[in-house]
Amino acid sequence: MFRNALHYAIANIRSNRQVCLASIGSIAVALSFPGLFLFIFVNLNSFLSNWNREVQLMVYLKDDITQQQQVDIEALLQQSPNAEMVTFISREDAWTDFQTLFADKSGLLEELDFNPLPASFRVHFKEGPDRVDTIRGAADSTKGVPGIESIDYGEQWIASFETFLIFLKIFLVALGGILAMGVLLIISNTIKLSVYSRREEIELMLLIGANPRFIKTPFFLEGIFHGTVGAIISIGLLKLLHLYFQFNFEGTFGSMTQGIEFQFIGIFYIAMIIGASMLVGWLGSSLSVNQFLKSYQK
Amino acid sequence: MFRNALHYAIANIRSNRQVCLASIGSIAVALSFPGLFLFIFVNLNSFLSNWNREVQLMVYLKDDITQQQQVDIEALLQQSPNAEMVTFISREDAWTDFQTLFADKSGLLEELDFNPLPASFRVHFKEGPDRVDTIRGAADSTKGVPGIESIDYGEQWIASFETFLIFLKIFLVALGGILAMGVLLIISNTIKLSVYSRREEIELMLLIGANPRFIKTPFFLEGIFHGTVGAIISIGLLKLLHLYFQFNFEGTFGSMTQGIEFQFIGIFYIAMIIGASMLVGWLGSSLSVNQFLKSYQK
Amino acid sequence: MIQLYNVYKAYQSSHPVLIDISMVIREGAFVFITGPSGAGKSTLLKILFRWEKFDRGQVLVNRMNIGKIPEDRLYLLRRKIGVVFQDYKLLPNKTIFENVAFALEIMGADRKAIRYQTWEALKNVGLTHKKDAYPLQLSGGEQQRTAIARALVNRPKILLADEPTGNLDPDIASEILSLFEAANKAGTTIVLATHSQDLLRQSDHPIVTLNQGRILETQFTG
Amino acid sequence: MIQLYNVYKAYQSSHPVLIDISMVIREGAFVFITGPSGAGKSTLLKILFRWEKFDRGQVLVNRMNIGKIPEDRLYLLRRKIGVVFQDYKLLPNKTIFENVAFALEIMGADRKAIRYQTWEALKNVGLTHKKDAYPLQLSGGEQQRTAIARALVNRPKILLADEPTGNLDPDIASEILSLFEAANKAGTTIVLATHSQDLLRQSDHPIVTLNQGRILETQFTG
Ligand SMILES: Nc1ncnc2c1ncn2[C@@H]1O[C@H](COP(=O)(O)OP(=O)(O)OP(=O)(O)O)[C@@H](O)[C@H]1O
Ligand SMILES: Nc1ncnc2c1ncn2[C@@H]1O[C@H](COP(=O)(O)OP(=O)(O)OP(=O)(O)O)[C@@H](O)[C@H]1O
Ligand SMILES: [Mg+2]
Ligand SMILES: [Mg+2]
Repeated sequence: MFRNALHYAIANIRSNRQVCLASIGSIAVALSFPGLFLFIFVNLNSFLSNWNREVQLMVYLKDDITQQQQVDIEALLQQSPNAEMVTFISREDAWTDFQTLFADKSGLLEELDFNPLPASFRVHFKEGPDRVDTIRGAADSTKGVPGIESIDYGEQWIASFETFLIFLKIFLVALGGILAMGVLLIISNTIKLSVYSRREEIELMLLIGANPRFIKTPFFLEGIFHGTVGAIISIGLLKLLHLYFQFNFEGTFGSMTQGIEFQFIGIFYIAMIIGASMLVGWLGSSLSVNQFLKSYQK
Repeated sequence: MFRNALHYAIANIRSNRQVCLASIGSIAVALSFPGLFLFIFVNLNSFLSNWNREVQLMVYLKDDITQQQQVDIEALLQQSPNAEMVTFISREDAWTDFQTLFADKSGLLEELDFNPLPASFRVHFKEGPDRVDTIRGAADSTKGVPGIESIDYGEQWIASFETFLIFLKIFLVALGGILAMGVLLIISNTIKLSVYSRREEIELMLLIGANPRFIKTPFFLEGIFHGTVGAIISIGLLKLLHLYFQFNFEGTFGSMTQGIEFQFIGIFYIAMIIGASMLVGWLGSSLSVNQFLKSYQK
Repeated sequence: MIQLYNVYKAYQSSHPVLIDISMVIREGAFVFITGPSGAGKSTLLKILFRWEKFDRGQVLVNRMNIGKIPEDRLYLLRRKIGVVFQDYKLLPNKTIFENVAFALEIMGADRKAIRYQTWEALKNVGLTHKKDAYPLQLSGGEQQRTAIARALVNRPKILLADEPTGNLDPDIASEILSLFEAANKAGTTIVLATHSQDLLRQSDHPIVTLNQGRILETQFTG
Repeated sequence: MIQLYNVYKAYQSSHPVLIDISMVIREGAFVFITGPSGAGKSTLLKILFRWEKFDRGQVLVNRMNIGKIPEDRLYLLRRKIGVVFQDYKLLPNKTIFENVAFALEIMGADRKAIRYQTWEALKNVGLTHKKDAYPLQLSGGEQQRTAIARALVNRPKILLADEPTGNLDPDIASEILSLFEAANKAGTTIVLATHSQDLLRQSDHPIVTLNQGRILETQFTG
């Protein structure tokens, strides 16, 4: 029976080409929206994690620190989980860096003929989803160790950034949810219209004694087909957009985007889009056909 | 004839309620995408212009400046176009500010017992679209005036920010264009399907001698109606989203979003959405009906 | 009123449906067209309101050379002609009343006139009690009568009726026939295609018999 | 085969269409149903394949009490029954061949059998030369014959034919009638609703006349 239904579904797609094309077109376009959204999301994420990577822990040392204290501190820092690299910056290095950084503000500090800066350890942490938490933890556990003057990891900046991230995530999830719902609605509406344009056929099948399951199957198959082809087209469009961005914008925005690569949505998301649209195609057609069949039960 | 067509269009909408609802639903949802996009765009813009407002011109003065030079410089600055307020910051004020700012880095600078900072003028500029250019202009024209040590308006930061803005604008315009095209496609497809489901009627009208213009008019009206109602619903949805954001997120993200208000898209954009969707409704139905009528010309 | 000269029509070039048909139907005439299934009766009627084109020949309807009417003025021809379609062509989501009124609406008639004339037309075919029903809620014969009412409602100069009594019982069929006779008396030129021997027997109008694309014979009875 | 006991049916409670109809049609019988337009002939047929429900009474078809068949097993009843619909119900975007084959496809028949039986059915109604045409490219009579072919293609136990010759000329009508006779000889029970006096006159089968919802008379001719 399934082969029969498949055969029949193919025949149907052929003989309703107009409706089929319109339906696939709408689905493809509708799916491009969440696709685009995912694309932006993925890239924004990698963009933000680039920034995030800059966060590091600075441990400033007292000027009167003993050799032993310094060794202890270095050991302690090296033991903190996920610490990747601990660099010692002597007072002299700090001063040189400082002067280089403010070289263009000539005269601002030229009168200083002694070095006001302390020595420090700079700790790099491995990347990871809770990198910031790790850094915070390391900072807390180092606090109060003798020989440490102060600790800095841009608490304020991190706090702002984290609230921003929370905000952004809520926003994106909400947006994604709305998008998804909207797209589902469009797709199921489109399929409803396409089922509606075939009401004669459904009626006839009922009249001449087709098994309701036989009536439904080709519509399901068609819904799934429309969904799948629509999804594939939308991913194709997205890939085109990606290539366009790659060729035109990558690395051309100076320091701001230096080293930034536009990433394509992962295989997981692609599978999700195709899967979801198959599902919607199936559900959409199944609901419409069932509703239709119900309307004939007197 | 127009009244007749209107009457007829209303009758049609009534008797094809299913198709009409599906069509309006799809249009409303489809239009919500660019609507949402505009919403994000508008708010991002106001967010960025908030940041932008922080840019100001600092003119650092030589320590050996004469009274006359200082007065001249102040006058010059006050004359620069769009300058709103010129504040003099004495060496003492600067030092106090500096110490306050770095109070938490206790010990970092405590050994300094003299003031290394210069006096300066801080110039605030009025808001405006080319505020940054104005500042740049003012900076250039002040350069080299005797008594000025150096000028700072965050060139680097501005440069980054500007490339970022250009990037963002290209991105948003591209995205908006794609969105708009996609939405047009969905809407015109939806209308095509709804015209298609009425092919019998169009045929009959041709058969019994309806003026082609008379055949088209109700479809145009219906297309416009679908477009308008769809647009109004989508704007309503957007307004709901806006209210939701206002009640839930406004001002709760600490310093980052303090003072930020979510703005609703302006009346201009609303008019644009409604206008565009009326136009698309009209064009979509007009194209479909014309194509249909053509197919009957033998 | 209606003149055909050597009209030739083939849907597929190998199988002509009408071969050099010539015929003159005067204003006010009432002509029956008969012939076996597939003889070309419907095609002939379709040509008369330019629903189908023809390949060769000349056709004049209501003083218009219908081969030469531009596409966008065809409707002017068609609204002079009432047609009872063989398959009725009623709109399923309009009521019977709306279906009949439709033929007036598309001509931009006045609302009151529409109501009055539609009611009259429905009364003539005996369907006023079904005016708010939808076509699918009617019996075959009732649908056919609706189609007849719609064709007559705007008092066309020409009536083309394609098998208008196929689904009607003999009594109602002769009622409908007398309706046509009355319209004919009032000046409407009528061309009626039918298989029904009953119908042909009942009237004394000329009968044109088509067969294999040609006029087999023209009978003047009565 | 078919038994009706006091079947009552009203679409609107004020206007009953069938009032206490009782009838027994044995296996292998051939019964004509006639009566004026709107008498309830189509409704009666629609009840027999449970397209319409009835309000009171009992109906047995093919040993099934059709008032009691659950909705999801109705199709088992319907595929034992071939129906020629008064309005044909051909699918416009399938060819004639596909339309006829459709009745076999939905039963999941073998591909080869479908091709053979469809061809035979088309041959019987004389339409093999039109097999690749679409319904709208056929004359009224050709469409009707397609509908007949579809109803007969799967050799149903029961054939319900609703005005199957309304658009056929007398010659083809009697050909179709003999087709039905042949099917009847082969064991198919036939119920045929018609107005056509010609058709009624041609055969010697019992004739049930409906009027205003009741059986007016049952005639046994021949
Ligand atoms: N649109 C079409 N395309 C191709 N062939 C067509 C078309 N319309 C009709 N035909 C063919 O032309 C022939 C004549 O058709 P027509 O409808 O004129 O016959 P008719 O005399 O009205 O028959 P009936 O009495 O059965 O209605 C038929 O064989 C039919 O198949
Ligand atoms: N679905 C329906 N809803 C309401 N009324 C209906 C419906 N179907 C039929 N009727 C009414 O029931 C009556 C009988 O209809 P039916 O179709 O059985 O008549 P019929 O004998 O087949 O007539 P005909 O010879 O004209 O086809 C008619 O008056 C019709 O209007
Ligand atoms: Mg015909
Ligand atoms: Mg009937």
